[in-house]
Formats: sequence, C-alpha cells, structure tokens
Amino acid sequence: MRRPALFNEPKRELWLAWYATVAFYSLYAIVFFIVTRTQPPGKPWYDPNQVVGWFANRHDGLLIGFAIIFVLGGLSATSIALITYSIRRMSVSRAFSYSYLILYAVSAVPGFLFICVAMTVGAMRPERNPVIQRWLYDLGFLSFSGTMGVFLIGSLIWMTAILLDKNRVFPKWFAYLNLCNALTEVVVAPSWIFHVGAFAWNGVIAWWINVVVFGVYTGAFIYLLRCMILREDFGTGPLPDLASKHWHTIFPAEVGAS
Amino acid sequence: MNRTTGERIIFWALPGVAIVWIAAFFLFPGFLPPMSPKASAIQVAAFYANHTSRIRYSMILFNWFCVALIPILMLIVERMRLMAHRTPVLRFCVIGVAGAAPIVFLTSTIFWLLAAFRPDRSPDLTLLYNDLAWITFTCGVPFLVALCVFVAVAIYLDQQANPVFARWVGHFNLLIAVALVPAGFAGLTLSGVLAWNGFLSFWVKNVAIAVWLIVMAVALGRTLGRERAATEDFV
Amino acid sequence: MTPSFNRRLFFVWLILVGITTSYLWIDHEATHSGVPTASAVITVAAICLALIKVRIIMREFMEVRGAPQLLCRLTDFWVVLMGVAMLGVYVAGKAIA
Amino acid sequence: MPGQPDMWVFVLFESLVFTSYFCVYLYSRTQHEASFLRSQAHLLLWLGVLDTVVLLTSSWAVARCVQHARTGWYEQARRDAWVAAGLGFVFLVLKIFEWVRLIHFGHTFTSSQFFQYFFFLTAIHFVHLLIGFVVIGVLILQLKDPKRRRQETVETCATYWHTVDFFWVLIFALLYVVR
Repeated sequence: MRRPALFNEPKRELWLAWYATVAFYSLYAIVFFIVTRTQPPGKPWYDPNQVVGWFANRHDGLLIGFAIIFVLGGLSATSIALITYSIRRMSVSRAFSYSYLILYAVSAVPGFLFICVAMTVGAMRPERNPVIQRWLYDLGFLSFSGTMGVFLIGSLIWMTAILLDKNRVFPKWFAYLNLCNALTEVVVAPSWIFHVGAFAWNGVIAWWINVVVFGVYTGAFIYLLRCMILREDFGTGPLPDLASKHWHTIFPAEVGAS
Repeated sequence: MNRTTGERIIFWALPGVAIVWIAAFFLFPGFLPPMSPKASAIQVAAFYANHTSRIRYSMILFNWFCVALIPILMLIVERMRLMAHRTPVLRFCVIGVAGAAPIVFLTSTIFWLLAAFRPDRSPDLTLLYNDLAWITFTCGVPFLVALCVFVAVAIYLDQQANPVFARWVGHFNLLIAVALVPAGFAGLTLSGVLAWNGFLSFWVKNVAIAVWLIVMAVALGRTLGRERAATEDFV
Repeated sequence: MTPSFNRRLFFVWLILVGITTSYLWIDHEATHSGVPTASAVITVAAICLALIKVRIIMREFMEVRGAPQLLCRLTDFWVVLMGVAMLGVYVAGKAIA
Repeated sequence: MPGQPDMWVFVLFESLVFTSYFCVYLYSRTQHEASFLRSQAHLLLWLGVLDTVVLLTSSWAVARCVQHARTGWYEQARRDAWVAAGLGFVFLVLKIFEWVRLIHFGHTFTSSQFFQYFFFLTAIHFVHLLIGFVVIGVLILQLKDPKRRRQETVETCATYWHTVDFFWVLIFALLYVVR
C-alpha cells in the first residue's frame, strides 16, 4: 500500500499541529473580524434598542460565524499542545508545561465559548425584550475581553520557562514579549469598569493597543514554533517498533526534558 | 508481576456512569421529546413550573456525573502513550480538550437548574435561561469534534505491527466527528432538522455521543490486557 | 570616597535632578494667581525636557554611549519617534479642538 | 552591548506601547482641556518631583552597581543594588501615599477623565516597578553567588530598572507638568 509522504516525515505530528494552529488563528480572525463583525467590538454605551439594532444588523453573520466556531473551535488545542511541547523541551520542570496546558485548556470555555453562546442566543430571537438582549451583549463582550487571569498567568509561566531554559528552545526576547502580553491582560481590566472612553471594552487602550500587542505576540510565537520544529532532529529512520524498543526511544522528546 | 494500576477500576466505572447518564436523560422531561425552540416564553415558563422537580433532580444527577467523562478520556490518553509517536503533542491536544468538553455540559446543567430554581420569575428570563442551556448543550460540540479528530489522527499515525487501536477505530472517530458537526449550527433555525430539537442536532448528535462511548469502551477494554502484557516486557 | 566612585555618573545624576527641579520653576512661572491655564509652550517644553532626560538616562545610565552603533542610532531614533508621536498628537488634537 | 540584546527588544517594544498610551492621553487632554486642568490642579507637583528624584537616584545606584560589578567590586555592587531596591521601595510608599490622599479627597479611577488616565498610567508603571523588584532580586542573587555571576545578567537587570525609571520621567512630565 502506498502511503502519503506525511507518514514518513519524522516530525509529522509537530507539523500537523503547526498547520492546524495557523488554520485556527486564520479562521478565528476571519470569523471575528469579517463574518460576525464582533471585532472590533460593539459599543459598550449602546442603549437596549441600539443593541437590538446591532443584533439585527449582523443576524446571519453572528449565527453562521459562531456556528463555525462551535464546530472548529476545538482546534485551539493544537497551539496549546505545541506550546506545551515546546516547554517540555526546555530544561525546566514539567510543572511549567502542565501548568500552561491546563491554564489555556481551561480558558477556552469562558474565553471563547461564552461569547459564541451569548451572541447565538441573542441573534436567535431578535424579538426578545431589548433589556435582555443587552444583557447577552454584555455577557458576550465582557466574557471574551474580560477573561484575563488564565492568559496572564499562562504568559508568565511561559516567560519564566524560557528565561530559565538552557536548551535555547525559544529566544529570550520572546520571553520578554510574553511579559508585554501578560501586561495587556492588566490593561484590559478597566473594561469591566467603564462604558465609554479609552478604557472601555472597545477603547483605544483596552482594545486597539492590546490587539496590536496580541497580534505581534501571536505572529511571533507561530513563527518561532515553526523555527523550533525545523530545528528538531529526530533522524529520518523508520519509527521504532513498540514491542522491541524501550520507552525512551519512542518518546525522545520526553526524555530530552529533565 | 501484576501491579494494580487502577485503570480497570476507571474502566469498569464506565457502565455505572453510563447508567446515570441514561437515567438523567430519561428523567429530564425536556428530552423526550426535546423541547421546541418555537415555544413561547409563557409556554416555557409553564413547562418549568409544571416539571420543576424532575428538571431539578435530573440535572443535579447530570451535573454530578457529566465530568465523569474526564477519567475515561484520560484512559485514552494513557493508551496514546503506547502509540508509535515521536512526540507527546497529540496527547497534549487530547488533554487540552478533555477538560473543556464536559465543562460545556456542566455549564448547560447550571442554566437548566437556574431556570427551574424560580419558575415564578418573569417568563422572559426563564426563556433566556432555557435558550442558554439548550444552545450550550447542543452547540457546545467544538471540543468533542476536536477530540474525535485528534484521536483519529493519533490512530492513523500509530504505525506499528500491532497498533494500539485498529484503524477502523480511527475511521469511526472521524465519522462521529462528522455526525457532531450539524449540532453546531442549531442556532440558525427554530425548526427543521438543524433546530436544537431537530433530527440532526438532537438525535444524531446525542446518539453519536452514546455510540462513541460504547465503541471506545469496547476498544479500550481490548487494549487493557494488551498493555499489561507489554509492560511486563519492560519491567 | 571609594576608588571606584564614578564622577561622571554623579554629574549625570546632578543634571537629571536639575532638570527635574526646573519643572518646579516652570510650573511657578505658568501659574497665575493659583489658577492653572492651558499653555502649549509649557506642554512642549515639558515633553522636550522629559525626552532629553530619557536620552541622558539611555546614554549614560544604560551605557548606550559605549554600545554598538546600531543601538545608539536605534535609541536616538526611538527618542525622536516618541517625541514626534506625542507632539504630533498634541498639535493635531489642538487643531481638531 | 549592555546586557542581553533581547532585553533591548523589550525596552523598545514597551516604549512603543507606552508612547501609544501617552498619545491617547495627550489627545484626550486636548479635547477636554478645561476639565483636565481642573483635575490636574489637585496633584502635588513637589510630590511628583520627589518621586522622580527618588527614582533617578535609584537608577544612579544601579548604574554604579553595574560599574562595580564590572571591576570586580561585588560587595560594593551588592550594596548599590540594595540601595536601588530601597529607593524603589520609597517610591512605592510615596505612590501609595499619593493615591490614598487623592482617593481620600474623592479623586478616584472613575471620578474624572484626568484621574482615569492618572490612575491608569501610575498603576501600570507601579506594576512595572513591582516586576522590577523581582529583577533586582535576581541581580542580588547573581552578585552573591560566584558560580552564577554573569556580567551580562547584571547589565540586563540594570537595563530593565532604568527603563522603569525613564517611563516614570515621561509619566511625570505628562501628568504633573503638561498644561
């Protein structure tokens, strides 16, 4: 039987995860910015009737866009897994990689599932009481922007791991960029307090500047993960057969980290 | 050598969990038949007022046991350790979605329980809780879809003379992933096959989850003995 | 005085503190009978003085003075960039208002 | 190059982020000049000057620390680092005093546009300062242990501390002096 080339590529799992990561972030950007037009976010100062208008304006976009996320959102796990793997390659305790994995896995439900549910429920029944529609609108935007702690602590965990690492899996400047990303989670906190101005959830500081920082950060780590995969050297031989080999030859990566 | 690893305990707890899930499913009055998304706020409020007790007890039961999915998924993760992969990335992918998948169910039980907590409140609010519960429950499939895809990819890449899971288990997982897809679109319509009480979004999706559990349980059960034989060689 | 006492750093510190205290004088000059009034001159002066301080801190304290050309150029460019951005926004804002 | 080049990436990137905050503040200021001036009058300029002098002195101590470490005077260098941390702590106390004073008079994060920016900028700087204490801690540990001592790390830590200092220099001018 002929096999596709992918099967013989020693880094196939890593490449699959990397391409899935790229696909996920592209999809995410398209759905949020183009299909649903929930980014840039709606105005926090809208009164209930304006919120109803907002929902009416993008009724189909919201339902279709978030349905796509409902189906494919789980792909976000691939970037988390790849980053967890990168931390596993570093000369630090496994506690760092597991912490990162759990923090980001937990973030999925409040971080993006809530906005999908709230906006879908809102768009489903345009005739609903406008006050309740605004309640859903707030839930959607604030759960999305206002899920802060997991990303804050997650970035700090990653930063610490990179700074302590002696295997040079990631460059140190990216560790400091993690700090910048962690600080954006501090800067977004006032969006829980203000309805208007630079610090509201659509504000220049709490949204625009943060999005730029996050964009630079995401672009950097996707590129650096690619560099990491390119540098990995598993040899080119066939995969070892389980019965005849010991665990470490099967999982060189897990032994590479202390 | 015959170490007690406890994996068999987790495995044999699965039928018990399944019984509780089935019990909760039949006890909840809104599943047979599934509540209509077209019901008015007054009708929904009346439904919660008339069936308060059954809603509460069934959802408390489901709230307790929906997260029992996690130990089962961890058994799969442990099986993945034995696959001929070079990196743990796919295992991390499964762990990454294993937590979120049942938390979606947990969230929906919270909305159902909230709806039943004060049935005498304004019907609009009860309808809101009802919508939130149904959309979370029905559309909240992203982690299950991803789970099936990750497991399938892991099985396809497990190329050894005696793979952990047979290849058809991989095909089966992809099939289940496809069966779960329509449920994500339940928000688009209030009637028809896609609506949350429709053929695709309700019946196909929930039957797919049930079949997935049964088939994966059987597949897992077959590997348990094999793992023991394999570890004996190592130790 | 320890043999390693660095006279240059001391003078740098003195200049920085001097510029800082000059703000007190600027403020005194700008306040008429206790009521603060808007003043473009003071705003521009304050920002420029702050940027001069930033450059001194970078050159002397952060030792950019002895660093490779690239870093010298880059930090100088950054100071100019910050200045142009802030003053530009200020002037544009004034014009719009 | 003083310290890791990587730290300079952080300095330049974070400077851009801060510059963008400053621009937003300045723009907003020009649009509501009278209100900003009224609120600004409640600040104590001398307190801001004191803050700045304290932080500049702390920076001076760190600069000396780097030079001492370079010439092998590790005892001196460690003392300088402690002085820097101590002055940082004084700044911290002054800042908290200032915040408490303002809140006592009813000027809070939500009370006016100016104080929104005031509390935001001083608080985000405060967070940088808190991180700075961790950095100085690393610096002191490095100087203590002959096996760990690396001039590059000393300079990297110093670069961070000076960055916190010059951010304050800008924030001070923008919040206290600009009219």
